[in-house]
Amino acid sequence: MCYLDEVRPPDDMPGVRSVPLISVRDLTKRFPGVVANDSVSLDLLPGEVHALLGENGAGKTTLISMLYGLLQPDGGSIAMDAQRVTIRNPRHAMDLGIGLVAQHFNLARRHSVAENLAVGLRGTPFWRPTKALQKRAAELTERYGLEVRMNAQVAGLSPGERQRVEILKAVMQGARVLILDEPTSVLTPQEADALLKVVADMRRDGRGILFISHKLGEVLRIADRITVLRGGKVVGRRAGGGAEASDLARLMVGAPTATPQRLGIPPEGEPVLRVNGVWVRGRRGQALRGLDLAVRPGEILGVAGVAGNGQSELAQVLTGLARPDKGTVTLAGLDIGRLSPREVRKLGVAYIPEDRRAEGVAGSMSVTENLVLRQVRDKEFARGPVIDWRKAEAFAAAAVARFDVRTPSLATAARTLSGGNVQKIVLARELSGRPSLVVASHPTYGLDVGSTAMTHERLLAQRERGAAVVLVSEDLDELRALSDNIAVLFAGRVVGTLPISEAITEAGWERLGLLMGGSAAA
Amino acid sequence: MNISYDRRRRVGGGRVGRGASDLAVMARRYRETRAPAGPTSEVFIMRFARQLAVLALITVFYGAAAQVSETDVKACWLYVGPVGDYGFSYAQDLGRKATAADLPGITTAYVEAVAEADVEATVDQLVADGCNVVLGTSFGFGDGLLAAAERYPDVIFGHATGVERAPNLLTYMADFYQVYYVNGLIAGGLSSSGIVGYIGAFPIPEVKRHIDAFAIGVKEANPDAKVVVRWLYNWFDPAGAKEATEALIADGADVFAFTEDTPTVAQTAAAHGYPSFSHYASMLPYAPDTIASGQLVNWGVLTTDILGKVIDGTYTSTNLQDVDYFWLLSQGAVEVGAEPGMVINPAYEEALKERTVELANGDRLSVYDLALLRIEQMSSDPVAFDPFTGPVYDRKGNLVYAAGVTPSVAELLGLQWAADNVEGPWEGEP
Amino acid sequence: MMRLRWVRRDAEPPFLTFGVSAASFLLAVGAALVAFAAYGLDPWVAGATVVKRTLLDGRGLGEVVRRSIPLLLTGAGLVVALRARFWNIGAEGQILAGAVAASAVALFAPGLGALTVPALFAAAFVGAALYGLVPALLKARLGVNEIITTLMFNYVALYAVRWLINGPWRGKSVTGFSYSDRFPRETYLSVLDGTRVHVPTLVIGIVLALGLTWLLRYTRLGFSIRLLGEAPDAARYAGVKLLPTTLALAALSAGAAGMAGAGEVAGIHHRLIEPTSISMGFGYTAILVALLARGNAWATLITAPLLGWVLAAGDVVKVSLQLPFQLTDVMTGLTLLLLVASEPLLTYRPVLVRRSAPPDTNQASRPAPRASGSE
Amino acid sequence: MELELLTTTLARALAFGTPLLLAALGEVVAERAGVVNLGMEGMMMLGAVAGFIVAAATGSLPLALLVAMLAGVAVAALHGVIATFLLANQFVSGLAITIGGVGLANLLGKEWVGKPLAAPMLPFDVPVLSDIPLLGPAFFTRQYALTYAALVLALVVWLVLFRSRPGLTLRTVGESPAAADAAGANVRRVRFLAVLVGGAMAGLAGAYLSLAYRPAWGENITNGMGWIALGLTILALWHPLRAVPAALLFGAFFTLSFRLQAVLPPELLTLLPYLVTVLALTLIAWRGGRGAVGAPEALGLPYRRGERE
Repeated sequence: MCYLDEVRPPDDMPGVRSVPLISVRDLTKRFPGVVANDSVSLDLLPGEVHALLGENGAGKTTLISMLYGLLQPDGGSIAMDAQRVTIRNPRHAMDLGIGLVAQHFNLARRHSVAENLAVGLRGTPFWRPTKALQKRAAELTERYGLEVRMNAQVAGLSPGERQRVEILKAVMQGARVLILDEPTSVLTPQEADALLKVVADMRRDGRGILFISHKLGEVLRIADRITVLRGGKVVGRRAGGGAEASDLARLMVGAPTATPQRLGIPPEGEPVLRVNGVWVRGRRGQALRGLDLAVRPGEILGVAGVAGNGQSELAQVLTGLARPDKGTVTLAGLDIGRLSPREVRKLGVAYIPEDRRAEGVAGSMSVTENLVLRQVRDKEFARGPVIDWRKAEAFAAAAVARFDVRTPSLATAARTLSGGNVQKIVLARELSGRPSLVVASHPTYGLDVGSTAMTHERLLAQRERGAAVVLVSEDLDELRALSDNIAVLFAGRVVGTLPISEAITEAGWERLGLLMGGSAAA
Repeated sequence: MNISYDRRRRVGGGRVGRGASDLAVMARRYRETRAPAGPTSEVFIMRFARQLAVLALITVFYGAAAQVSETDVKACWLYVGPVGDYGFSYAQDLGRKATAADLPGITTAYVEAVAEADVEATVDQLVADGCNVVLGTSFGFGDGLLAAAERYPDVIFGHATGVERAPNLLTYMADFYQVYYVNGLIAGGLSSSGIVGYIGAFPIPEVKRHIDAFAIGVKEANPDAKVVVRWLYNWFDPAGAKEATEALIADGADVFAFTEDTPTVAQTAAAHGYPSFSHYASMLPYAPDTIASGQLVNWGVLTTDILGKVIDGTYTSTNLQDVDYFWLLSQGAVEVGAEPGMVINPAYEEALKERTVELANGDRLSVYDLALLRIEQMSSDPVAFDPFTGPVYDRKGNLVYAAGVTPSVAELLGLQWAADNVEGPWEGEP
Repeated sequence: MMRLRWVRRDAEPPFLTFGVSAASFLLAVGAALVAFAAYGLDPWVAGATVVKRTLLDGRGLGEVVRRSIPLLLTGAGLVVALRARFWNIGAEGQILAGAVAASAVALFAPGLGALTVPALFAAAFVGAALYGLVPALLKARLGVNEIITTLMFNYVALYAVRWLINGPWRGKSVTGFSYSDRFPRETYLSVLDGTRVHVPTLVIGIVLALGLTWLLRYTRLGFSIRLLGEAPDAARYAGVKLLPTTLALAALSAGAAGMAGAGEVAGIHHRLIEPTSISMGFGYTAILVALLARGNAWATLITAPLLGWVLAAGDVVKVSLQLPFQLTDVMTGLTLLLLVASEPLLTYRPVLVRRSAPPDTNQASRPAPRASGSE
Repeated sequence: MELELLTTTLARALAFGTPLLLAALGEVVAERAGVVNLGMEGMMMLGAVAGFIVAAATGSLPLALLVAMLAGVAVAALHGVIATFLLANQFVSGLAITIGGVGLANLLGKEWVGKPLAAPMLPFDVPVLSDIPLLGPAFFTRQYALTYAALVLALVVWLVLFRSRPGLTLRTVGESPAAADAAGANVRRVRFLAVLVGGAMAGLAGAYLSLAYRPAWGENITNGMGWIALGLTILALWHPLRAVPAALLFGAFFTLSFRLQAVLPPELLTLLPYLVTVLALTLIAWRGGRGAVGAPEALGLPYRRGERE
């Protein structure tokens, strides 16, 4: 049965040149109370990068899930190579030639790279499946520049490396269609550039790439066609060349977003936080090697760097979660290096942790409990050893209102809330105590546009209040939009600090990249 | 006696005093008894005559009841382990079956795997179910049985291996020390390495008594031989028994006796071709060629006697304070043998006949003949020989029993010393 | 085509928890009746006997309660440990440790007068807590798996008690098995008339179950314990100190078990006896008490008597119905399997949905959507 | 003398350690797939009784071993369904299976107590190898065929887990079921099969006791060995080859606890094997740091697609 005979391409779908790899028609998926996908139609051609733009909740994930066999549609159809298919499960999707690189990597952390590649790979021999794939992996690695260490344990890899493993895995499994879900959100600019090059190479080889993102810049750079989703519906289609960023942004969010504006004058005065020559041992050896930095009140210090250069350990040493082997950390003249996380927090250090779902909240505990997670044992909420839950609830109710946490009730388990709302809980809790230092680790990672903007606003508000902010991020756009100064971390040391005035220049941009790559002296 | 569970009586109507039932049984009294602390036979005959007269009267009015009175007895046994442990509780259950066969009129029941803490509760249930004689068969049941006896003054209790008594709680014991002594003779006669292994459960007086008697026998047959003891700290530990046996074999032992509730030691010794002994029940099927002899118990002999006297009214729920059985070879409560009837395994007959021993009186006898002689001497009434008759020295050189002195039952029950040819740890040694 | 889909519930409806548990329990009772019939008994008469002997008879009921006491104390303590995902399999050994400590007071600290009984329990708590601290320390400091250490410590305690009663603490008046001497009278716990329900332990058990509920819910320590179990990373970040919290919860859990041990020796046996007679697997059964209580210390007030009743009913089956005693274990196992197999009904909600796609071979059920899509 | 002590201890450790090794290997397989099986003791008991009954009734050892494994598999299937398909609490399920399994085995075996096996599995000396000095008496003298089978199985389990495709899938299921699922593995089926394999090994371990080591049937024949095997799984760090020294270590101290009674107090020796196990694990943790004794990451966690673990 020829599919194309039955269904004409939608009129608003320009430039159909050949038989699509994937053809989605009127795909609909309902969940109780929501229509997550409402008659979504989409074509992906061989040798094309098709970008799928959309805010959180637009239905991108639902669509991917159906294409990858994780969810079954309630209506509509999917065709591959003009043959109607029912994608039963991920295995089936893979057999059909669909590969997915999800936002949350799906790798066994304690396995080696080779083992992760070999799992589920068709055609590997019964014995020593990892050995057999080495040659093919080397070929692909070379062809697409997907450099990975085959025998390294995944737990020791940077996010970029993990992503390369995922891509390699999909390609090795014969993916003609590669779905990349927010692929650059974990990458350094250099890594992102490299990724886009990989994508381009794959396009050249005739693979189809479905590129999910909300970063307009990279979409404009790479996409041949762009489909914008909002509220589960396709709200616009554009050709890659000639599309306007503002146009796409408007389609995506319904109204133009205001980029946050840094206010006021560069901060002055004595630094409130000083880190001098700090050495810290991390999980994988010496993570910080004589790190120095200083932050003034009212300053946002952006910390840039490729993942794994000591960012996590820096955040930990500032918040009492790690102790320096050497060197000092002083807050307003007080040495906090030896203090416990609790003591550090009580001195006015707020911490927005990297992994908000694992660290920032306790998933099965209620919104109230999570809102007082760190303070509940303080005098404020406790009489002696006993917690005053009535006070805590009052505090929680106020925080929920102030930070606009969307939750059915205060007793709801945090697990059931969206990422943005979870981050609101974390922010509400951390910023409510009028901190003198805010340490924020990747605070917008994985958040949608609205939540990202909200987070930025909150951080800027703290700066305005006079708090010192250490903002660790791998998103250079974010750092440039918020920071007063940007420090670049490499191999456990600050290898250079740029004032924002320099960082926003073309030369400064280049210098940042070089510093992050470790190839320029400060 | 409170009899609450008898359908026939309800049919017959009216409550019959216990005299009637006693008389009925007495009329066809089952067997002569030799309980050490029972009423004398004169008293017995007097009562018999008196009650016979009453019987004549009562039979007129309650003819039917007189015929069924033996069925009034419902005797219930409590076992510490499962019957399937093949050791102590298994032997107890053989005893129950023997008694049930001896006294076909009575009803018996048993409860396996009773924990010490559960004795009282179990007795509650049993009494509610009509048991009027309760026999607990583990030393550890003592406290529970005492409490239960106090709570149910009309029920007769018996405590096998126990020491504390009450007006309605008697104690009874079938002890192996004589048997172990004979086994020791055989072991000494069979050992060529001069090392005899003993795997003991716990270093408690009962086990120590048996080891000492065994060691005295070994020494008599083989003056240079020693008995090496290894402890399991468990009544039931087949893996431990196996490894302890293997450890003793590695240390040179070539004959084995044990106190553990499985045939494991015998099996392990057999796998190496070494002789061993049955414990409690015949373990011959597990090692037909290598079980030389053993300790066999007939608890049924005791319980038949006890229940017979309950039926005939000798024992009531008020006169048991001093009733204590400590029965040995002469009463038939215990037996030397690989299995009942096989005193010495024919496979070892020749070896034991070849080995001779010089007795104190200068006679030379083969170990085989000596063993049979000792059995005969200890089975006679009164006994003509006791292994513990002094002079007996412990391994520290102390004189335990002076020349000519035979220890009392109380002394035996509290025995702690180690015989002078015993090697190995000995907790609580004086 | 209609299809059953299992959707995760946000919260467990309490009435359902009760209903499902009751239903599976009734199912197990049904199975027991079938077993009675298979052994040639009239199932109704036999069932009635069990009920009468365990619930309608004062002494029988007393036995149910007596068995529930150690289960209650130990189970309530284990709830605390399990709440923090500390798999304390060592309650059996901790019961023994408590029994030893209580015995030490009873045997060697005469003349405490009115303080005797409190001293017994205090010593038991401390002794067992110290014993329980070792695995906790190894876990918090070195990451040594607590399942193996607590399990092995059960055996260590068992043989240690055997050594005590055969060696240094063997009673002077003891002739048969090895026991300690009998405790002095003033250490005997008072019992309910006509039963062996030792009241002080029972009261401690009830207070403990409620107190630990309160502790978990309303105190800083309780919050730390819960947080440690729910989200260890978040706990670290929230400033919960792993070592002291682990030590505290292990001490609470072990100490509770230890007091159960004190109750057994001072309330029932009145001396230190063979360890397998002090605790007949209470420490293991209490794990079930705690697991069935699903993280609620107060719920052990229900689950402990439930399992206490199962044990007592097993005795009736063994003694009065004269059925093989092993049947009790089979029935207990079956009851628990039914209870646990019904658990998904509590966590997931069955929903009938229309679907056109062929059945997915990989999954019997479909995932529930989260409140929103990806982050 | 010292050499004799060494070789005898090793030989006995091997004989005593065989059921522990077999059961631990079974647990390694199940736990590597992410399922904790606390029902080991019950499965061993049923294997022991089933094997014994078949051997006693038919006289065929191969058939007895097969049935013993099938008995283990049958109960394991129950655990597997509850733990992997119903996603219920696998700890309760395992405990329930131990309680019920022990009871059922004792019930089934009631009639077989006290009945010796006509043709048990006999120990034998391996020709040639048993003549090698030291190694011969330590490993090749008076051992059972099942002991060698257990050692070979350790190797096989290792090869399959770490050198084969299905093994890789199984380990992935235990480490990251989501990754395995995404790679097309049927997580539930893999876990279910792993639990079945564990049950078969437990059955075999039980059969070793009733057909070779004892050889006899008696109440509670396993006497807690299933629990020890669980401990050894952890001591072996979930590695089939390391299960061999772990089982040998425990076995060696168990046999030494009797051998050394002549020189050391027996009451201390009896608790030695248990204490040494704890000390060994502590030492490993001490030397290797906190992460050294890591369990499979998804151990004990039921998997449902689309849910966070």
